[in-house]
Amino acid sequence: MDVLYFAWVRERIGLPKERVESSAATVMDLVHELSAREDRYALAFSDLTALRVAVDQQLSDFDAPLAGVREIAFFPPMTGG
Amino acid sequence: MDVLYFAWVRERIGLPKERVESSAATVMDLVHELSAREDRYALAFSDLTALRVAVDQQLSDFDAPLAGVREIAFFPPMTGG
Amino acid sequence: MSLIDIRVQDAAFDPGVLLSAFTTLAAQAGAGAVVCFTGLVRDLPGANGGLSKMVIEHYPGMTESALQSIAEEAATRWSLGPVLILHRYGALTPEEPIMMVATASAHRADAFLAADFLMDYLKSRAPFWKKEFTAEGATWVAAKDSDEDALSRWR
Amino acid sequence: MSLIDIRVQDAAFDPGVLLSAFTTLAAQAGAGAVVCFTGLVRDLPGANGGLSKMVIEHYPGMTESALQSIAEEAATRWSLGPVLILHRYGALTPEEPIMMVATASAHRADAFLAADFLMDYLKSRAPFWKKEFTAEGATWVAAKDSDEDALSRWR
Repeated sequence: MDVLYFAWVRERIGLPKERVESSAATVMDLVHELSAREDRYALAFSDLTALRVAVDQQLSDFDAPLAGVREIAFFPPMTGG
Repeated sequence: MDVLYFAWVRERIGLPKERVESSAATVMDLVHELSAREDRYALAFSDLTALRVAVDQQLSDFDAPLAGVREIAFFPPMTGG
Repeated sequence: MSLIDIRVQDAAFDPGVLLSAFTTLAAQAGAGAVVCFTGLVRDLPGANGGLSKMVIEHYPGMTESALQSIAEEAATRWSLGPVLILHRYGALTPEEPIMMVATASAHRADAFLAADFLMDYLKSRAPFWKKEFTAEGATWVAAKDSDEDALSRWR
Repeated sequence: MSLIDIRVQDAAFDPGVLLSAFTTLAAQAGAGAVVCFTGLVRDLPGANGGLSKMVIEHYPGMTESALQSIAEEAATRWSLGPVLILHRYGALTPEEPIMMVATASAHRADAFLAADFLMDYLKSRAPFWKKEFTAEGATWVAAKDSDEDALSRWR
């Protein structure tokens, strides 16, 4: 699936988008998988209360299942308006 | 003092403004004085709950004193906006 | 800072032209939020042939001071940048703008509350009266109890 | 009837030009009330030399659908004429308009509530992020708890 990062999450991880092959069952499983990869991921995901997640472009939760999902995005709380 | 009429009050009384010499102590006294003059006044003032009054261009009450007042206006509730 | 602009006029106006100028002024005053309300003449679908015109009567002299007082009251309740109130009188046709209020503030809550307040007070406290003309005749628009009730929100 | 117009753009815009066109559309749809909110970039008086620019990042694809959903939700809650939401992304300077919402309805209460609702949801549910640049560096604007709390008004 495609994993997207925005705002400071993008800056900490160092890229806006990547293709990830994963058999993670939920968003949280994917977060653990990525955090185990490299420090920059662990740092970006260190405080999940400061993060939001969208699954296939819909705001979602960290316990959302990933079966059939094509795109997942991590970002801080929105500040538009 | 000058007495002004607006909207349907003006139409019932048949004029927008007139000079009235009166020793009425309050707005209510003036209303009684005018109503006693002619039917068109009595008709216009028949339901005071449907009327508003401004004394020297400030919204006021029917028991307001008239000493020193230069202009008094009678009209229905406002419908601007 | 509070810059109050009150206009009572016969002439038609374009709300957009006013908003462009107001937004520039608000931005220069450091505002982050601008709220603008525009009232339009609605047609009367029930009446034969609809509304041919609306005529607005007002009380020259008192109108301007009443609008000024309402704007000043808003400026004491909320932290505002510029405030604009424009209201037409005379003959209007359906779909024409009747009036507009615009407020500006650092944050959106103050600008929204102030505009809402201005509208509620303007409706029941500014000396304007509307008369509607149709093929069947002319009728003075009656004040609504709900307009008077709306003022209780602000006490 | 509900005509929803969603725009996400890099280009600057004049709120007045949009309001003119929106008001015409609203009038034709029979609206009597138009409410318009504009957000402006505020300078940062505390920072050395102030704010040099603001950069807004967004999530293409999701942004448009999130704004569309928020507008549709408003149209189910209130009886609305046209609805417009415009939000910029990219680099902006102080005093520039960031975004605008406009709502129209037969009566003012619906138009005010819908605009207020759109702003509250847009703030916390549309994927935009602001970064402020000053002589001292760049900082991502932090979301306010009050913005999240504001949503509870609508539940």
